[in-house]
Amino acid sequence: MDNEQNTKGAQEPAKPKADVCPTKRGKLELSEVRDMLTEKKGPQYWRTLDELSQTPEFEEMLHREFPRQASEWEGGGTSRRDFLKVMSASLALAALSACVKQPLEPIVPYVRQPEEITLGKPLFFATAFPMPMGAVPVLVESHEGRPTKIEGNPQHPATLGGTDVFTQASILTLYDPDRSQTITYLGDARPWGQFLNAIRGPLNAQKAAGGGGLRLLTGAVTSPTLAAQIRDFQKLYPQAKWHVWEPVAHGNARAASQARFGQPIDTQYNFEKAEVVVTLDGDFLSSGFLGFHRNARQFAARRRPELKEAMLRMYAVESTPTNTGGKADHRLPVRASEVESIARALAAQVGVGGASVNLQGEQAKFVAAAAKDLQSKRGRCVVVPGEHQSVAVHMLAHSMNQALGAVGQTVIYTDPIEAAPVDYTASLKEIVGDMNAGKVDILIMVGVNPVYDAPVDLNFQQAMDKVPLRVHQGMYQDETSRLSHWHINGTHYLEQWGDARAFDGTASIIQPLIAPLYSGRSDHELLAMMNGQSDASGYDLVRKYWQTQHTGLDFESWWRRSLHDGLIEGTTSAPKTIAAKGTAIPAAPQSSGSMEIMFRRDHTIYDGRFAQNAWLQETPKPMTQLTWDNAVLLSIATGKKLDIKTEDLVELEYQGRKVKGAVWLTPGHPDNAATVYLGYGRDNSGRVASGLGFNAYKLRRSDAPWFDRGLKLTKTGETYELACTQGHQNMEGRALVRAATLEEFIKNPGFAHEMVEAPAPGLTMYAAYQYKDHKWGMTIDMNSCIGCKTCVVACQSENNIPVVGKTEVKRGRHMHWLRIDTYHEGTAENPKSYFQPVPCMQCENAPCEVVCPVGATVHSAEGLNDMVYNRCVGTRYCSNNCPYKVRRFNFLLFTAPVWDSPQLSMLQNPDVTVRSRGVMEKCNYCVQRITHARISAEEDNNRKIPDGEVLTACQQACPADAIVFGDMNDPNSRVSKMKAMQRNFGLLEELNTRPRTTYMAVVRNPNPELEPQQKREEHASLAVADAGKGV
Amino acid sequence: MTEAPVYGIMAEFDNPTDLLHATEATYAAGYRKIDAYSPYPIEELSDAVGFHKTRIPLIVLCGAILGGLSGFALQYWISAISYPLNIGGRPYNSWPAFIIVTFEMTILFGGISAVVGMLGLNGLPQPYHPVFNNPRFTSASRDRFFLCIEASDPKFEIDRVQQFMQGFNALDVTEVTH
Amino acid sequence: MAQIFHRSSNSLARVSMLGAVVLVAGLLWAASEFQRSPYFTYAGEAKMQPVPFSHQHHVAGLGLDCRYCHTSVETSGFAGIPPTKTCMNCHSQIWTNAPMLEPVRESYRSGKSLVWTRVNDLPDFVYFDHSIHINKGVGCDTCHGPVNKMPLMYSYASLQMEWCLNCHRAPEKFLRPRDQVFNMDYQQPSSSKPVSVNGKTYTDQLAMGNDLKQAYHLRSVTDITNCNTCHR
Amino acid sequence: MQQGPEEKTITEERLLPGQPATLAPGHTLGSITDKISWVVLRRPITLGWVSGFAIAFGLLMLLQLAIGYLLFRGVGIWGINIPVGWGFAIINFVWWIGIGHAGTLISAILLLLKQNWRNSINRFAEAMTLFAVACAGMFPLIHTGRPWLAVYWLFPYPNTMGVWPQFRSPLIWDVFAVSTYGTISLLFWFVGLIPDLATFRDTAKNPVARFVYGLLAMGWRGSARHWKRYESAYLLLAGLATPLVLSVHTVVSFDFAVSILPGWHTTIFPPYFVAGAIYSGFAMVLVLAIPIRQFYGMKDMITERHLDNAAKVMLATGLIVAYGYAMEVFFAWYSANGFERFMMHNRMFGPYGWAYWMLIATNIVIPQVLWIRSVRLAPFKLFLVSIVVLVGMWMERFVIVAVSLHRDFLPSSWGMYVPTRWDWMTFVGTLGLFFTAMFLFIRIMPMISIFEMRTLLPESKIEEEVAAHD
Repeated sequence: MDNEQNTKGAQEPAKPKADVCPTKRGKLELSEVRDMLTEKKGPQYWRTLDELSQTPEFEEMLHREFPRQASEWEGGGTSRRDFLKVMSASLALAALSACVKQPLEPIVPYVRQPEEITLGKPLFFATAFPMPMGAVPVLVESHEGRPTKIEGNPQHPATLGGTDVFTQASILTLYDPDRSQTITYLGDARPWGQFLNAIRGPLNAQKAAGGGGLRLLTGAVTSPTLAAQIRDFQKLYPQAKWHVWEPVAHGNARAASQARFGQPIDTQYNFEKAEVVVTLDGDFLSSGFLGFHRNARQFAARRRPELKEAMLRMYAVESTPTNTGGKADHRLPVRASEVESIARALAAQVGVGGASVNLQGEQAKFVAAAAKDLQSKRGRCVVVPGEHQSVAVHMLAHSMNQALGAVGQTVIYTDPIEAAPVDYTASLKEIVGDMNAGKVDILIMVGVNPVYDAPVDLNFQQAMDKVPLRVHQGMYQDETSRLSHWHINGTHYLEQWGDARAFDGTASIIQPLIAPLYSGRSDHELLAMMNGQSDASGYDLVRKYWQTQHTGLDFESWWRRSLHDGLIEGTTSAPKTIAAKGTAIPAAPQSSGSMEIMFRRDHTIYDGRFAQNAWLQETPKPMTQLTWDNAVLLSIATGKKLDIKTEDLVELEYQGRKVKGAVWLTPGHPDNAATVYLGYGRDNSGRVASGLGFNAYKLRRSDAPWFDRGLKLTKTGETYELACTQGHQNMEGRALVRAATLEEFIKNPGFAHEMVEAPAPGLTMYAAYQYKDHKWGMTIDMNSCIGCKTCVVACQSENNIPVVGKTEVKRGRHMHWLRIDTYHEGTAENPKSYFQPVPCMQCENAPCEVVCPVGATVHSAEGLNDMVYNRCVGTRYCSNNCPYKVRRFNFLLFTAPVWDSPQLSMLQNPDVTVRSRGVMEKCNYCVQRITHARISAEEDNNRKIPDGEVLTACQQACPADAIVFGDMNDPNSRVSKMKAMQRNFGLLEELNTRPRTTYMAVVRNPNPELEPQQKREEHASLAVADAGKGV
Repeated sequence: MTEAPVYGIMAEFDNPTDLLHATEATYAAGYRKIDAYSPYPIEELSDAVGFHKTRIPLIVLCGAILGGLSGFALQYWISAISYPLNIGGRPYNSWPAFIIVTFEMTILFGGISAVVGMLGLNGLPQPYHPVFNNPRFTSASRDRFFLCIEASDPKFEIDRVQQFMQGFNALDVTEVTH
Repeated sequence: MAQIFHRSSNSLARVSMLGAVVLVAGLLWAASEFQRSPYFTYAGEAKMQPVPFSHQHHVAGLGLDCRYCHTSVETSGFAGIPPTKTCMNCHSQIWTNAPMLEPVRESYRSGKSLVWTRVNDLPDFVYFDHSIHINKGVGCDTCHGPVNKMPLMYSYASLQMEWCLNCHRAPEKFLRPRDQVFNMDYQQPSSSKPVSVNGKTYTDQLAMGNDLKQAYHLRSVTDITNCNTCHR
Repeated sequence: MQQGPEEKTITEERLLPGQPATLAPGHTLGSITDKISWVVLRRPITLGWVSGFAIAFGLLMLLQLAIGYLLFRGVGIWGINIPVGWGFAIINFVWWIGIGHAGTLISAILLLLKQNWRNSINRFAEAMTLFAVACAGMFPLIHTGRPWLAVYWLFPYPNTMGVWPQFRSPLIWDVFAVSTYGTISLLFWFVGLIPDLATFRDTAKNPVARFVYGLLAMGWRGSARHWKRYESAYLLLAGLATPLVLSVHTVVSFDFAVSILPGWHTTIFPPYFVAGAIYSGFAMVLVLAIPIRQFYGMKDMITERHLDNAAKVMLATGLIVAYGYAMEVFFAWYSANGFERFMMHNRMFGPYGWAYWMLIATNIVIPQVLWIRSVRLAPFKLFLVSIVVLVGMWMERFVIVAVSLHRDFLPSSWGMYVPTRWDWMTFVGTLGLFFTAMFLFIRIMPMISIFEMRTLLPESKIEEEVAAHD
């Protein structure tokens, strides 16, 4: 195509700059990108490039602020090999194979090479990702100074190596081109010095007046150093007040613990010992719940049916369907407001609480059975209330756990990890009151966005207007920063020094992996400035703080070890024995109206803070599989009653306020209630976040932040398209997920094999292929999988998987190599749910390989189904012939942003090719990791690769340890042992594809009183095996 | 302009029957370097000029066999020798899958040899030919039939041949030069 | 009317038909040769560099070991390209004023990297790992050629896939003892110049290569010609 | 041609009462020659031709635009997705290649079967084949994600990568089958043209035309020896083209039948694809023949006999296709395979059920009017039925390709297929390509084989006693 241009370039090799990353895709694709920009709005928009990066100012700034990376930018945005690899991988893909002469590339060495770096070898650093409910300890992979992948820290007791979607995706935020890149005053860029000058006077004035007009508003602070700094701040400004606002964290749990114990307490659960779990709307298996990672791991371990009768049984009383409810053996869908009465009834039956509540029918049976079970497993049971449930429900749960002997066993009370464990709403109310009263002269907001997410009745924006000097620090220019005088661009946790506590109290040092990309200021540095230490670096502050904490002798080695391990020993909160002070259960609030509104934090963008993260936006929400939007969830019956269909745009009216949102009819949702997710409806907050969904905060009041009656739903007659990755959640009677009850399993452990008839091995005319050396395989335990999607994001991060945007998702072109199929079975009112992660099955008789005309997908000698991108011409025949539909196709140039944004280029894993358009791609068991492990084993005296050395990205990330990968030729490997288990089955094995990825069948543990043994023949009769169907 | 050498004597007929009779008579008279021209194929005519067997079928057979063999050999070499790869667990020599291309190559080579053989044996392309020197020959591709006794025939004597051909029911007898 | 074409057109027609066949065949041949030509592959073509660094001078003349500059070649996939600091280790002492070395000094002063032109440049979808090749006894000059005789660096081989396959399909033809990997003057064993490995003396490359394959635990040819050996 | 007494009786005597003749009486060798060559060599360009050509050419430009944008943006401009990886491109491919089959069938199979009524329609039917194959052949290339690579990586040539095509893939079989088919069809067509080109050379007045036709005629002079070899080669080509044409659609059907997808993985596909191909091909022949005989005064040569015969072929192949559909339903039920049964149920009553019933209506129900003789002999009605069949055969491919794909094994991965404007432009554009080529063809080449028509004349026969020679 561009033959001429390229040859021209090649004839003049003396000008490497001009020849670098040449015009091969140049004109064509650039205009294409522009095209994309003008054509598309909303979610696609983020893919456009950062204009700034082209300017000399930017380069100059990089050199100044970004020394480690500076060399990467030499020569107009190109650099050393690894970086180049990313930049021009797909370019060369297009260029070279198209029979065009390879362009000349530059190679840019360091001037002074840092000692710890071996070029081409990644380094791992331990740090922690701060979240309000506890930091997530992580290991970060770094390639020549640029972090590329977040992994869990297996040494850490709080997470045991698990991560969650937010953590996995947090690395994208680091490189987000839309992050706030400069300090602004009323929207104009300013240097730090000017800010210092501007703030000095007012601060001094406050100092003189004792700080009476000074207010600090932060999010939840779990950082010991920051807490110490704030204490210093309060010493310096004794009258100043510190307020904390978190829109969704903790819910009512804190108010309840205050009421019961007279002090804030964190409640941890230990499912390791649990045999019966009753949740009262407690979504303890969702990312963001306190202790999610450990909950998931322990829960999964207790759900192994091999435990026989000791297998955990779970009852879920649930409002909005969640994956926790999906994992439950019995689920009772009720509206959020009705959970309380169920809780009262349950409490009464286990012998606590006041008067019993009379329940009818199904509910009564459910409660009776649950109560009986709880009482029979005293000390081995637990009642988990939902964060958003009423104080009464929390109190009842505390009482029940106490009465059932769970406290100290499965329920552990600790001191809060937060430095200021306050009631957030009360705290916010107070500051709003002060602002309205004109008592606030300087408002410093650190990492919060109250203009967007404060309860609407507080009218934070109006109150804020009355403050003469407003300073906002954060990673984004958001709703709040735009109404502030000063905005300080914050740092990402991978750019800063700091520390944070995990949910169990264990503190970790946050160490930077990269110098701040845009010379941002961390919260520590901002506080230090106010404390009069404007030159203090984050490093000094954190180190100094821990020097005061460390009592031993050799601080240096202790410090190094803490950094290395990613945790500080001895900081884990001790279990607390605490007597209940008040046990009076507050009366249930009376509310009128038939329709209930239920507010929920979003599963992928949390309270809205990750709205700008395209990976999270494109991660299908658990249960609904929606992407890129929030929706109004209604039950199918309610939809029918109101004549509302999925994707109808409705107007929600609550307490006189109105918003419009699209409806998603959801099986298992309680009737006469609507769930709305918070965090959407952003405007002017970055190209990804803006214009998606609707802002449910506009309805949220401080007196009913979680649920209330009195919602009015009106059809607008319009529709709004929602992008869902799984339109069909019914198995159609096919034996895709194979499930049995525990009783059945004990009777017939091989039940999974009776559902279809898999062709016997050796049923072929030809000799089977021998896999002599390694034989890689994977098992996925569907009993363990909680459907949290962490693996999906981990895979996206590891394998440079592009984001496609809402329109393309809607068209069915999302690129996730690993998806979690969520199926419902049973009635629409209360279905059972199953989660089935589906990566490439690496079939031994791969149907995809046979039909590829160019041999772009072939088998390796170790049994991997290789995908050779550079050979692929894109016939898509392989995908058509893939019964699992795990292949993904680059219909358009989905990787355009990677090529054009220097930030996003830095994010790419240099060990994985960046795919160009027209190329098929799919899971390859993280072959780059296998290769690295093999090479290092061979170089290391040809040792064997021990089991567990190669972890796929999904396996590493999984909090529930549901994914096991390893060598099937090693009889002692975990994967071999899993495969030998009777629950092991291959998806669609009746097609004789011989999948290497297999599943552990689901075994549920229902209470026979609630679910009498039924004939479970549906599967077998409908999906009859077809052994004759060759591939 | 010098007198061009004679190519032969040509008789023109207005129906195929006359042509056939004349041709048979000519052959019977011992002339061998003769050719008959018609606007459409007349089966008996080639026998009449003494042309009984064509080698075209043999050429096509050889071409087809060559095509088939080379088609299979190519696939075998590629899949089993040059770069053997495990494709979906299939054997390297997946001969059933190779039949299709073998077959197509057979047909392709056979067809090409038929056309090339026909053109080659017919001496085509031959845009210039002495018979076109006869101005009346343009109707040989329309509705007239021609018989030509060529000068290269050992028995060829211009006057006798002229005379001989006048004896037919010909519309015209002309001398054709080179 | 009669003749439309001249007498000569018969030969012309036949010759031109033959010519067309020859022309098409010739063009195909030329295209295939062009793809393999140094013009296309840069093999043997010295590229312009900011500093005319001579491997000949530094390796043959001064006797520097490859690893002095390419430090990570034994441990990492990437052989390493020396930072300016490495140059300055010596050039802060000698040739301190040579105008030729001004870009080096300038880089050292300003902290801005030298921008070299890559000489051995694989497409970016190819993942080549130096360390494993070194560990298995593939000599530097097997791929890079007589670097000690290159005043200006050029790529010795085409670096095309068929070239890679030459060795991956028959590694025994190229392997050498590990201790000879960095020896630029190494020659394959012959009766006049035998090579000893582990006390055994070889006069034949194939015999030695096959033994080294065993000794160095080379994976089978099937394994190392798998696609994912180089592409992922 | 063998002109034994038997053939003579077919053309002359053995007509059923009321059956129209293959060639209207009264023609002579000269009149046939003049009539056919008049269209090309004498007839002025008419407004009708110009406007028809303009429309077709406009559509061709649309195709160019669609392909240009496709190369610029990628196949994502179409409605395809995962799971429906193949959409209009493959549907059009199969449709066009099927249409092409009638030409080869008429020229080769009917030649072997000595059906000499074919002589007046084989030429443009062969041209139709060529143009249809050209339209079809484009799709396997442009439907790929990276056509600039597919264009040569699909062929085994010694490359610098040392890698080769993968011969187990039906797509490679397609490459070989379609390119062989295109080559053989072109040769067959050209060989058939040689004597007629000689006629044009000798008839044309314009020296340029004489020169060009003369060049193409390669000096054909109608020598008895040449005719003998010519006939032999032509017959052998027909003999080779017959299994070839049967194989091509068989191979195309293998694209589907070799896969494991329910709705594709069907052993009956090869015969029923071939029948369907001929079905649609004859429909296209009629769509071309009916206007041609109308506007170019060819009713003498393309008589009602031809329409009748073509209609009967359609009826027969249509019934084979109907049998194929019935068998698909039967197999789905009889297999007792849940996936197959679901596929059939979904085809009939799923979201694309309308397409299935439309297919049944257009391909099976409506064409049954061809049992009525008056319909077969009424050009306009026949034309309409042919259009309906063409639509129906396109729908058949839509149902097979898109509807089978949209719901396969895992319900989680089900999807819908909605073609975009670029899909439609590409499809309509190929019609432009086809008709542009067709319009040009009838103006520059003899649309009816002159020399073969001559053999149909009584005067072309050798008198009685000579025939006895045989």
